[in-house]
Amino acid sequence: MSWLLTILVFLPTVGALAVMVAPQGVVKWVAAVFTGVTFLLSFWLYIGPLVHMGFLGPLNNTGGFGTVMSPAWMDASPWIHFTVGSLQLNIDYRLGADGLSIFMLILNAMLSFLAVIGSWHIDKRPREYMALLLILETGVMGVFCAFDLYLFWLFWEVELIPMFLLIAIWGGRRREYAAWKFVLYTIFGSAFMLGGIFLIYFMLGGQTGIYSASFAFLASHQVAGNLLVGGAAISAQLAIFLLLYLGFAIKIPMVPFHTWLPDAHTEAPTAVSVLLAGILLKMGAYGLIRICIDFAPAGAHLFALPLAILGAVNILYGAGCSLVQQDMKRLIAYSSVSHMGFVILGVAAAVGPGATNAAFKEAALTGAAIQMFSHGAITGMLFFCVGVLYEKAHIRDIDVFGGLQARMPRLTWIYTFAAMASLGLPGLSGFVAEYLIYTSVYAIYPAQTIVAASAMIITAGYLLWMIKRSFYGPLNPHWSGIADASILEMAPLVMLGVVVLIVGIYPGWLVDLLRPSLHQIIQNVNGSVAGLHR
Amino acid sequence: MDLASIVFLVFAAILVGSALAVVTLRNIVHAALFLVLVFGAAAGIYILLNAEFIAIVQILVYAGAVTILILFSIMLTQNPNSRSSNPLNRQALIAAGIAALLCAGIIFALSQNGAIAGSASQAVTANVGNAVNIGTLLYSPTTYSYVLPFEIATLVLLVAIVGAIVIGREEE
Amino acid sequence: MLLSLNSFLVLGALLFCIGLFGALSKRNAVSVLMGIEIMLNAVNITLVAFSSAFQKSAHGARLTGQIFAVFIITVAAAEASVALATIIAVYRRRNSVDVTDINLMKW
Amino acid sequence: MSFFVTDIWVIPALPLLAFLLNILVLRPFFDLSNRDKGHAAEAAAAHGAQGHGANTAAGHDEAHGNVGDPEQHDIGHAEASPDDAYVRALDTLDGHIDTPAAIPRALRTAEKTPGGYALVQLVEDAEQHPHHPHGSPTIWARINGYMGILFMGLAFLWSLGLLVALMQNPALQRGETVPIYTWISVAGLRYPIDFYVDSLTAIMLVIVTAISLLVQFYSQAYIEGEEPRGYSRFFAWLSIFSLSMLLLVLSSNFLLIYMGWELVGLSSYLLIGFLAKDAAKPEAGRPSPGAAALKAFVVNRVGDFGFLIGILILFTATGTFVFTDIPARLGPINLALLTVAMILVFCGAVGKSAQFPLHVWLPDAMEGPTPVSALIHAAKMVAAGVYLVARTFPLFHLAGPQALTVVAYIGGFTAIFAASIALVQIDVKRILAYSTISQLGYMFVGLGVADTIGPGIFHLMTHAFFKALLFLGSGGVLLAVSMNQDMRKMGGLATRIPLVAFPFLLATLSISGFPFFAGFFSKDEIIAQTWEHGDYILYAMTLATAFLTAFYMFRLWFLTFGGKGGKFGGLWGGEYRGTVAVKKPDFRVWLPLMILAVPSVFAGFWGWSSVGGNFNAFITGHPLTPAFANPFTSPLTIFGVGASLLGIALAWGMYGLQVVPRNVFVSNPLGRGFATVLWNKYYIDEIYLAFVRYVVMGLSKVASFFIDRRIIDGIINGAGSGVVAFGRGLRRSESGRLQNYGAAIFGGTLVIAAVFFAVVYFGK
Repeated sequence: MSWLLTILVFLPTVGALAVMVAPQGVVKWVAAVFTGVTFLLSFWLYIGPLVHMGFLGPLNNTGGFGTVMSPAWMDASPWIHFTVGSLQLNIDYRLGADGLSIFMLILNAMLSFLAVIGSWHIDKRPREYMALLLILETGVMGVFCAFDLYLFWLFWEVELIPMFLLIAIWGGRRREYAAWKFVLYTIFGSAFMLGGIFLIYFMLGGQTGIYSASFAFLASHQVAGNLLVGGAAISAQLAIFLLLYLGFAIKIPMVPFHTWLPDAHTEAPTAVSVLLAGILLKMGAYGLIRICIDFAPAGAHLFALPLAILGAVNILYGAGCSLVQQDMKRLIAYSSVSHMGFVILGVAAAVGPGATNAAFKEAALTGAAIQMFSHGAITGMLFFCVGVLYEKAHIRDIDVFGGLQARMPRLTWIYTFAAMASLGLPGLSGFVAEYLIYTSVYAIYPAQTIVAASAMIITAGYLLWMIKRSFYGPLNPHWSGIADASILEMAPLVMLGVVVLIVGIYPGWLVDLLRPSLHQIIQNVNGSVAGLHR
Repeated sequence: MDLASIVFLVFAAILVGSALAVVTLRNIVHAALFLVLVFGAAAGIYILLNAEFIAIVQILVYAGAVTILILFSIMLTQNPNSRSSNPLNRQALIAAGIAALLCAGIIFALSQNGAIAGSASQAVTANVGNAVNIGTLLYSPTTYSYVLPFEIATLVLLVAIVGAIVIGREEE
Repeated sequence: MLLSLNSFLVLGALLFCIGLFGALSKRNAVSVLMGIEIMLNAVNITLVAFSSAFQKSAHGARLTGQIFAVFIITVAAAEASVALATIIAVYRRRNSVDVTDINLMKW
Repeated sequence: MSFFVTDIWVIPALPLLAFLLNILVLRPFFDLSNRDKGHAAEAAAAHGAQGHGANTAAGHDEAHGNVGDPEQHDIGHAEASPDDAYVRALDTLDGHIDTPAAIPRALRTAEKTPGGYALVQLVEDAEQHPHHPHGSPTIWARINGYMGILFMGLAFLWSLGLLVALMQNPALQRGETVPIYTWISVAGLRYPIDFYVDSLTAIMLVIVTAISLLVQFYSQAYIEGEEPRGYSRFFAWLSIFSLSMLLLVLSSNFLLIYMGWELVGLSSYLLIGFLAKDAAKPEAGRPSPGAAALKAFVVNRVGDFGFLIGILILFTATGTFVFTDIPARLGPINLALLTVAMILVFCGAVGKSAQFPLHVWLPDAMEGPTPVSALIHAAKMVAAGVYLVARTFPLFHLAGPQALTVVAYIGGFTAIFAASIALVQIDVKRILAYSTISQLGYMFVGLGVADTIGPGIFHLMTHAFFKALLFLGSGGVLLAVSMNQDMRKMGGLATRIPLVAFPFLLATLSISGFPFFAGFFSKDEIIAQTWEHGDYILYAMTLATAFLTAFYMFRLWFLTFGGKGGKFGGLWGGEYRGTVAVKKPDFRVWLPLMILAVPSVFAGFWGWSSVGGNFNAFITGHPLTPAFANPFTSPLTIFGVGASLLGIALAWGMYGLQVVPRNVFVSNPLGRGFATVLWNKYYIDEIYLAFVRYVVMGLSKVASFFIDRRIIDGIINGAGSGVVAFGRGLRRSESGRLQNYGAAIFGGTLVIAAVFFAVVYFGK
């Protein structure tokens, strides 16, 4: 079974090849089958360890789904090893999945499947479209289960190409601008990221004598010492953290590196928007948790306060911008900026000061991780909703609608459901993450939490105002012939809705899944923070 | 000053003068004629350097064949509308500057370079049996020779001939 | 010492630069070709001069310079024929041999 | 322990089950499929009918202003009545949050259609006007309704059983935690979903389930008359409303209470916006239901924000959410911090219970169907705030005295503030809305000044009954007069719909504090408490409010049910000013009213020691001192009763007997000005609107359109176009001419040579 991760990563690529050679009529079916099979297989990531541990056994005692050191799933083989003089470059093909990875992998498999379903109406070069979607899935899968830093970076870049093409070919009016902006922003960040990877790899290699980029090694060894930058000595870990973080911050995205997001979201086709918001943003958040703060905890600690401030600013700024958008997709894109701020805030608290607050820190990190998952599902729903509307009306401006509830009751209620989930209604997954983050971050950064929490008013305002302007009031006669969402269109929405509901009502299973991974990270952080203050 | 030096000076003067004429004259036919003079004077220089084989080849190929080619193409491409058949372009001044600087640079380098300074003042001396030696060096199948490059050169010539015919022929 | 190597090298340099000026500054393609021929001759003079200056060595006669000159003359002949054929082809198509009108060497 | 306590989860599970069955089983499989088929026929029928029926024509008139009705002129203008000031204010009234902006925006697309928006709007109005309902609910929709009623009835029985069990076993009254499950548990922090049962819970459960049951029963008739196509959806929303309120009431900790809190917000959002197709009616000062729902949710969120911060302070200080654990774990917490936390928690109550300054959502919430108003006002939403303060009362006690002082003064100020606004309103439901705000103020005064939660909760209970009655009664009136809410087109309805009027009168007496009615006991107890605790400012406020309450409630009564020519000096029946034929409501309307009339009259006796009432002892374990337990032992009661009787008398004199001229207060400029301010609700809506529109939206626009578009994108695009410009400049060097390239090659050679020379010669 150790091949499962490799299969999960490359099955979509095989699917892409199959799509390229399949007869025209069955292209969508082939894509749906491959993503569907990947989706079903991805469940085994979760169920397999459970079966192994005795079904639904006590997860805490058996180590659960493992940590980055000893993940529940591992698939590794040597790859590139060469030595030139004192320069050693050891890159391994190393895939792994612990709790933190597993649920992102499942989310990715699910959203990719739903994206194929939600793209059923695409009639512009469907073959290439589906193939690119499948390659995108491979890239993202790879990012979430690469356990070698170079491999991670490789997959990180692989994902760019299909995304660029998907936006640039199937996008809206300004698709080329948006696609270029997306790619240039990301490449700008990943250049710094690569610098950070080299820095941590060679510094750690020089200090320990072992040149390895495997996650287990990086998580168990810390870079020490200072780095001379322009004559000033700064902590090497801080430098590593900042370099890596810049790459992730653009992806998350963090203000002020967020302006690619509204453009990319607005121009991308519906399913791509879903993937973009549901998965690609999470790559940044995942990298922040998995790599930045685990491999450079002392650096992260030194940057915790700015990080918390940036997180709070993100939340409020994104919410404010959402309030004045005319385009539904743009509004949701800005709401993504706002919601991803919670991840930043949670992570900031997790690496923040206060040795006695370990419990709150772990809760904050758990909240950040759950926010990744929940935002993926909720924003996916919102984009699908807009997609349904756009398919029928060919316009997304909020103001041109009005009173659609009379003609589209199904869409109205599922849209309201998604909006409520997004604004953090209890019983739905958004609330779980936000409440965890509020209640834990407040112990560490009260002022930032208050600023962040004030956004909950604005969030309710912009989402419900959008609903009100589109769906309430007398029916705008222009739309009197509009049809309600079909069963095919409702399917992804309902599926995501069920996920949102389950996580919202009983988030315990998700927390159990995450606990060992996050616990290890928190221990790492606390250990090196203690070292820093000694 | 011996006779050889005088002969060198004369040939050198003819060379430089006619080369200047080639690049400055407005009439391209005149320029082509001066080019013949350049080729001939160059052959003289070769003889002065005891390279009589090269000199003969120079006369044969350059003064004979290339000049004729050039004159033919001048004839074939003569544009009756152009008043001046051999005008300068806009970057002539820049080209002149570059050429002058390059020349000055080379001469400066020659005067400065100590590595060949010793042999630079060395006299060029007679070399008997030059053509025989060249023939040996070019064609000898047994000793060290340039047979392979020579064969390649023939191939180049062949390709050039074919190419010239293909490029230059009238299109149907 | 007038017949020293340096004299020939200076002569070669002068000729080369004159040819270069011609190749860079002429509008007429045939003129450019003539400049290039002058440059080739200058190089030949230099090579032959070196050949003569260093002909006596431990390893016997050194005629490499002259062999090079032979090859250069060969290739120059080939070049001239192809170049002139090209000029004629261009002329046929454009009715002009002005190289400033030909600006196709770009992406 | 009684199984009523250990299996308390049954109570919230019942409405949850009803909701799930409704939306997952009955609605998708039966109701929707049936309705889709019937829809076209219904619409066609309605189209044919419109313009023929008398109701339609009259309804149209009402919706579009006072046109050509002499009687209306009579009351509206010719008489120069006190209403005059605000009638004219009404003419110049500019609208609500959505109106000035929304309509031009809608026009943006509608302009393209031939005939323009306005004309189409009229046709649409006629077609879809909910006041002219067409069709009737399908049988499956009705089954949804019956199911909701049945399940709520079971929940009510269970609650009643619980109450009885608690009454019989005083040991249980002091509280019992019933664990349900652990929501999250991280690193020792526990987020529990647990229930807590004590006598306060039991009382609230009974109130909530009883009112819900009656309202659901009543809704059958009402929704059939107002929006039959949303019949089962309405019952689904009602179920989820009950569910969230029950979760809130049952919660043992700040986590679950916050969840219930927000879910109540959701339910109110859905229910207030139930009549989603309605447009705003700026001429009546009414927003659209959608706007009202939005406003309710967002304003509540403002309060929730404070509530959340309060929870955060307490949680991070103690590490627990559980109410009963917090005091023990408080430890050396700063008293000031606790006080701040409790004031912040009270912020949530201010939002939900519509206290000043977050009261603005409640009057607009009247855009929901009337049963919803009854639920929100009597038992559910607004009671939540009072319940929250009562539930966390031990913490308020531990905190500094400032916390409860804030509670009391916010309550007192809101009471008189809202009562003053109610004086001049002409919309039946709005008067009742302001009276609710005012009465909630009383409850907070009660909680704030008394050392016990008894008086506040007592008033909460009595108020729940009589306010539910008043709202359901007003709903009966609206059904009778085809959804006209303007009192100027009513009058004399008592003789026309006596079965509605009679319980309504009892409730009016009760709220006015007429002796021996329920409201009298609970309200007087609070007024007396303020005096007893030496808080004379609050005493004056509450006493004045009692007078105002009696006045405006009887003004409402006389303008609606009584009037000129009625029996008993205009008290019962009289001249009817409307044009619509009055319809007699059926038993589904008047039966709940009659049932509610019983507790509205007699519930007060539970707090009257002379008849053995011991409400306070049941709730808190400590009986009240006799001075409070029996109002007739205190001389102060005279003032309370006097104030209310004076109010009743004044209203009778002005509107019933008409011996006091109506313009007695507004004949002078000062009075007129004051009336205009009152009519405009102290312009608070306008201030908030300006704040939102110019400050919040302004800053957001700066962020989005200036910082994002100009500065950040400017830098990005500037960097991009800089590179492009550089490349474009560089491209000029690529002329395509060989000679240029040759010059560059040799020039470059020269440069390299020069550099090499410089390095070799000057580098030494």
